[in-house]
Amino acid sequence: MVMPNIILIIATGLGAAFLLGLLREEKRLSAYLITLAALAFMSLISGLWLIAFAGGAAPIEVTTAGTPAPFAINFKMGLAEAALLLLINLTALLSAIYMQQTMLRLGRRIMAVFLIAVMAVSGIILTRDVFNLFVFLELVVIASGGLVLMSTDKRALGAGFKYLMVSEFITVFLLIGIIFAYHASGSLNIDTMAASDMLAKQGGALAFFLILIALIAELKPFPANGWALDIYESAHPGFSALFSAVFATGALFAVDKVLLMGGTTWLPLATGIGLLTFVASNIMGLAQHNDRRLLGYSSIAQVGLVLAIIGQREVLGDSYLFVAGGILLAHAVAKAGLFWMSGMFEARDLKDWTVLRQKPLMVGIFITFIAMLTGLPPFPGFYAKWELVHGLIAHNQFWLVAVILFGALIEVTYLMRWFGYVIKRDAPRYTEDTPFHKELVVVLAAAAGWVLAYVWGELSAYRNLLSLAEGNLLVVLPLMFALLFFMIDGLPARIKNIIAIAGMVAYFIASYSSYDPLQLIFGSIILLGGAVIMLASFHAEGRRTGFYPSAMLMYAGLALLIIAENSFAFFAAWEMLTIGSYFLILRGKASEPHALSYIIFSLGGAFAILTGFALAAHGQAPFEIASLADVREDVAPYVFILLAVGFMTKTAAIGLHIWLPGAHAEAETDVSPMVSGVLLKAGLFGLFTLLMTMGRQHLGPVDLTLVLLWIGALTALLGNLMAAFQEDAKRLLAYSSIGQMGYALFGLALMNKLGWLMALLFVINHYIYKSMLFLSVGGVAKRTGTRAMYKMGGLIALMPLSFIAVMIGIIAMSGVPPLSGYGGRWVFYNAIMSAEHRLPMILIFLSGPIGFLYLFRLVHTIFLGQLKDEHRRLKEAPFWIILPQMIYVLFLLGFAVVPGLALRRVDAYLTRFFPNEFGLDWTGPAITSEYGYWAPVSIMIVIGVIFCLVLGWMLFLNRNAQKVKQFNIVYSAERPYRPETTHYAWNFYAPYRKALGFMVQPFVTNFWNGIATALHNLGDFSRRLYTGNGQTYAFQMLIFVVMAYLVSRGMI
Amino acid sequence: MSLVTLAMAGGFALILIGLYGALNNRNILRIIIAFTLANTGVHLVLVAVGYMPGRTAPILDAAVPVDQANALIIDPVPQALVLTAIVIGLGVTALMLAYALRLFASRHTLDISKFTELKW
Amino acid sequence: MTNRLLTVAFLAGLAVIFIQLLSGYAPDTDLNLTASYYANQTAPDLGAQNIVTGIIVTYRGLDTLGEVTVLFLTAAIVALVLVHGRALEAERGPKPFPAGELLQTGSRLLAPMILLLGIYVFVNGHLTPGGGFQGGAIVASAVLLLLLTDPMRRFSHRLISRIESTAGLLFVAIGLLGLLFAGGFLDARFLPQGWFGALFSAGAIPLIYSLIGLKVGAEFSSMLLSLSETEDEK
Amino acid sequence: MSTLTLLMAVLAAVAMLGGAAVAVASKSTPVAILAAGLVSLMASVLFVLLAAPDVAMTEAAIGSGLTTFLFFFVLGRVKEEQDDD
Repeated sequence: MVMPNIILIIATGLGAAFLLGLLREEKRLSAYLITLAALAFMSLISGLWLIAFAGGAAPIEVTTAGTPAPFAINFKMGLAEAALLLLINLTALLSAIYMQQTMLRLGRRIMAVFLIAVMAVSGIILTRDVFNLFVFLELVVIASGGLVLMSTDKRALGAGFKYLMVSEFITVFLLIGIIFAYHASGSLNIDTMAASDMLAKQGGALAFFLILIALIAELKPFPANGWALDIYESAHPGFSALFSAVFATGALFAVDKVLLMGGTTWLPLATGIGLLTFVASNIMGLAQHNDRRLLGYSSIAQVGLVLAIIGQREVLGDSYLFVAGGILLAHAVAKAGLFWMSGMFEARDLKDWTVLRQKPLMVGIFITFIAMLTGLPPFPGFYAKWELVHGLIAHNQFWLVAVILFGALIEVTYLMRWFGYVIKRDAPRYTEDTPFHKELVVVLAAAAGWVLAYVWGELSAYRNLLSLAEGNLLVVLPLMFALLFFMIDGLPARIKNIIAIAGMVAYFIASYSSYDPLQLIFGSIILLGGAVIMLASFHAEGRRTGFYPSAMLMYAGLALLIIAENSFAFFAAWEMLTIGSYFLILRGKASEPHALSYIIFSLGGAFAILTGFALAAHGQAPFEIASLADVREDVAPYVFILLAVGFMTKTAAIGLHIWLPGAHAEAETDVSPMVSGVLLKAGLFGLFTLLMTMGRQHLGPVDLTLVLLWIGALTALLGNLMAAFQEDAKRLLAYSSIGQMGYALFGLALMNKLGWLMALLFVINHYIYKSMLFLSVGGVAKRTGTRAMYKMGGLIALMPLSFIAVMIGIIAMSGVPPLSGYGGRWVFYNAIMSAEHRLPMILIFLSGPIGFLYLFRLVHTIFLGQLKDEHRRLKEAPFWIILPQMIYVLFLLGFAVVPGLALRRVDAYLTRFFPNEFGLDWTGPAITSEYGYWAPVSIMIVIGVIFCLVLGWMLFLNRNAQKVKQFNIVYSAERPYRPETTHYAWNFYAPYRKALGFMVQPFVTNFWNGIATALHNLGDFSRRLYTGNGQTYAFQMLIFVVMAYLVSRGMI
Repeated sequence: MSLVTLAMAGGFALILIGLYGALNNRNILRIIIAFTLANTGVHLVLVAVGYMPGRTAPILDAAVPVDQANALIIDPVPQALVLTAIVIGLGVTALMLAYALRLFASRHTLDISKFTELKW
Repeated sequence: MTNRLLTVAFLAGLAVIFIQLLSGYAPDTDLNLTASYYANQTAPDLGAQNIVTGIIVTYRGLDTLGEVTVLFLTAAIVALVLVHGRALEAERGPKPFPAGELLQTGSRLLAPMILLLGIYVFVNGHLTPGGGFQGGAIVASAVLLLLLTDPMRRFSHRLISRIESTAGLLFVAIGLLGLLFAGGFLDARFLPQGWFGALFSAGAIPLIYSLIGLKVGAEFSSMLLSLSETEDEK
Repeated sequence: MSTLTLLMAVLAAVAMLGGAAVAVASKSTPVAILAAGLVSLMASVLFVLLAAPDVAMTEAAIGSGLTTFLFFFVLGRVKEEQDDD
């Protein structure tokens, strides 16, 4: 096949621009069509070459003037160049389509300017001549100066002028640099200069510095970037898309090219400037309310990150292009898409994006872009993030990783906060009428994002998350199943619910045989347990837009997590379940801030896991999860700490727990049990895996499992304590989950067989009674319209089934015989007896009775006591919410009688890890341990008999009692200021609070809030650097260059 | 002091004077003037770098036969670059002037510190 | 003033960089690799006497193409920026700003001569100093003269922009001809080299430089027109 | 290199820097524009001395010629407006 000459890209752009000048001013439509045709043709050429290079074609070199390279300007094109050219020209084409009205209004001149701008960026990518680079750069600057004026915002004028001022400075540095570099090397050709001894000469190194710093200045480095933010805020969104996605890409590539001349000496400077910009811009982004300015900060930050990566290209080696390209392309597509979206409505506050909710498709696209920017699977940034952290850690760049992850977390914060606004804030009444072509462009951008996701998956050395071509269908299906729900989201909720339940059950049946006992327990809870909870979802009517994709994404992640064979699959699954659950939690009425803190903590935890894996991999990524056992001794404790912290974020161990109560309590009725009963198990599964493989680890003299033991005990104690002081029933249950997870962690950290068995029992029990309690309390809350317990009371007669469920749940949970909780307790005490640490055990013992306190409060204040006047006509909770509760009741009874059903096999499985320890004897109806035996059936009978006797005796005593009508009591005439404070259920445990309240002071919450406020204030304060005065901006550019010079003096 | 050093030092001084003016004059027109000074300084430095004492302009004529050109002429490359740079500089200047007119039309002032409605 | 002091301080930092460059600089004694190639090859390869012209039009022709594009851009943007004013002025009719009759007649005599001089300069660009840019600037000054003496004289914007665009298109087309019939884009050797030193020599260089001259002249004129005719929005 | 050329160069450079100082410091904008034109003119003298006739021509035509006119055009516009106020 004859490939078109790449000069044609330049010639087409220029020729078309000149041609437009020949047209009459009135022929605007023809001019517009010529523009589009030229851009399409330029994209076509780039696309053809990209295909050729992807097929393995060798890079080509094109000379001009019929003269060989160093003497005339030459172009070079390889895979990277072709990909970027395609990005540039396609983005430009879409932007031109997007700006149809503006372009037709302003006429042929603006179209010519647009074409020249795109041509010039293509030239920056292609040229190998440093002065030619300057010419193209100037073209871009001048064209930007014109394109900025497309905006209807009058302020754009000032922004454009500031840009021109700053570019004058850049020009001075660049030209001086170029001429001295020419003098030192005798050439203007980048490759010839790179091969020369230029840097060895005094002037040569300095000249190189000036060239480099001038090009970096085009990347809007902190602090010399105020002008760019002003442009982002005021320019036409179609231009901002170009400015962010295309121009920055060109400048980045120029820096990459020029760095060739500098060898390795200058790479740290690029990394330093890039990182500073990344972190500073993100912090300042925290304080932004204007959407376009926020996107500007984010753009600058992302470009800074890529610059930092360019500086690490020696370290990253082969994966450099994969990493830098992944982040850059994802950023470009997403940022262009978001800028285009911002032009679909007038209002400019972040909260005004709620208007998107009028079109679910747009919400889906919005989250696609946000996910691309934050590097979530399956988008390129995810693969790039993985590679980046592994590459850096393999070369011991720990600080770099820490700073990058810190910056990324801040970016996640403001992007997810924004997403929260879109989903949760009040939608405006008016409707925006978006022209079709604008929507089309946005949709195409999102589609491009998914294509990129697929391509990056193919390019990655690991599994392509979006590909069906994978040997094991069981690994592929979950995500595909979840994605299916994105397509069928328009169906009625009930139909989707049937499909979801059927899918989960079918998947469980298919996987059943391949599970080991541990996986079986977790798998049953996730898939079967999840399906039971979903029965309650039949209650919902309508479409329930967004619920099923989110829920299925979470379940897909969970299902994949437990079968993950290597670190990559594990991490990918972890991120998937995190995103899915985040969307689920966000659905709650008042859940916006809680969902935000959930996602921040979760992604922070995920970063810890990623770093832990990278540290453990030691250049061998991905590795089998099982080989965590073979991690080198010098890094093992750190791997252990990082992974444990990551997993404990999910189990909400004390200190990392503040996201949980709000997230679980504010979630929808059927979501609370999902995120509590099922999702928390992901963290436990991680901890299980960690302890199974790595076992005991010591950091210096400290036994890390002992630390976990303490954390577990403290979490149990404080979680229970805080639960006891809640007024909100769902919050009470949420805090109780924290405590329960503390128990499980404690059991695991005991590092003996019984401890693990106890933890497993908690896995099962906690799922059952927490799901049950959340459902029944949720049903009550639905009927009463409140979750405050002091507003309830006496519901026993009206909602008997809910009462039974709560009662059974409480009996099971508090470890009172005869239900399974007692079995848990029994194993638990056996486990404790066999462990050697007595002090944390006291804490655990202490938390037992406290646990009973909050459970008692729950049943007492909701169902017993006096019925409220306004509740007299209440009905039982809806059928579909009751149904799963009754299933749980039956199961609890069954499990109480034959606990061995599941545990026996697990016990045998655990023997593998503790071969020398005495386990439990499962033969016969009683279970025997070293310390005694547990005979479930006998206990059941004994308790039953006692209960009947006591009940009979009480009935006998009360045989003469007189019935009193409930509402005939006359209260005092005085009406208290806050009526609820007089209710007995208010501040139920006031005496205990007096004694123990100091322990539930929100120290941890205050700590994290303090950090958040400090960062926010820092951002708000430091953004005042950008005074808006063009002269100040120019001066900042001067300061930047001089400071960079001082910093780099060692290199010159 | 040689001619080259003189020209180059003069060029650098001109750049510094120009940038100083651009940073300290509030009037937009004066800022643009200052930038043209700095540009002229840059051009001077560029040409000075290409100069070689004792040689002549890179034009082949009776005084410079083709076969001796290599030994007689100065480096032509910086001159070619400066030609380009001068024209580009003019382009930027013209653009800034057009901006100045529009800015003036919008606020009836040319004081740069009055155009700070975009910030932070 | 602290602000001024700070500026001086940081400019002093820049001065340090400059002083280092200056002190590290020593003029070459021999032409470097690139320059000596041009010194030796311009005449035999291109047949141009003025080596700078040879470089500008062919070896670094892409730069030059970019450069005329810069002017094209600037002219377009300046016209775009000031476009509102022009419409307004057309409504208001001619402004009373007459020049003396002597001046008017003089400039009408002078203008064609200046124009001619400009054309001479860019046509001879490959032989003597000067070329498209200088010639273009001279052409524009003729326009400027007419503008000064008779500010209301209607220049045809269309004519100017036609010249500008046609010249630009032809430039690109010649570049592509080089791609087809000679060694590459902007290779001027698809036309015969002719006698060294003659007007019609050096392949397409005089042609290209003339186009550049026309284009630059048209662009400068267009810019001057836009700036002189504009009236601000009221 | 003759002393005469060097002397001319020194004179041109001094005039150039002097002009630049005036262009930056002068209170009157027209004076500043003229001074900037002078700077360009002196620079083109230096270009001639540096054996760069092409550059000298260009600088003279564009730097001191066209640019100066552009400035005056704009200045005239701005002045007119200010008188209106």
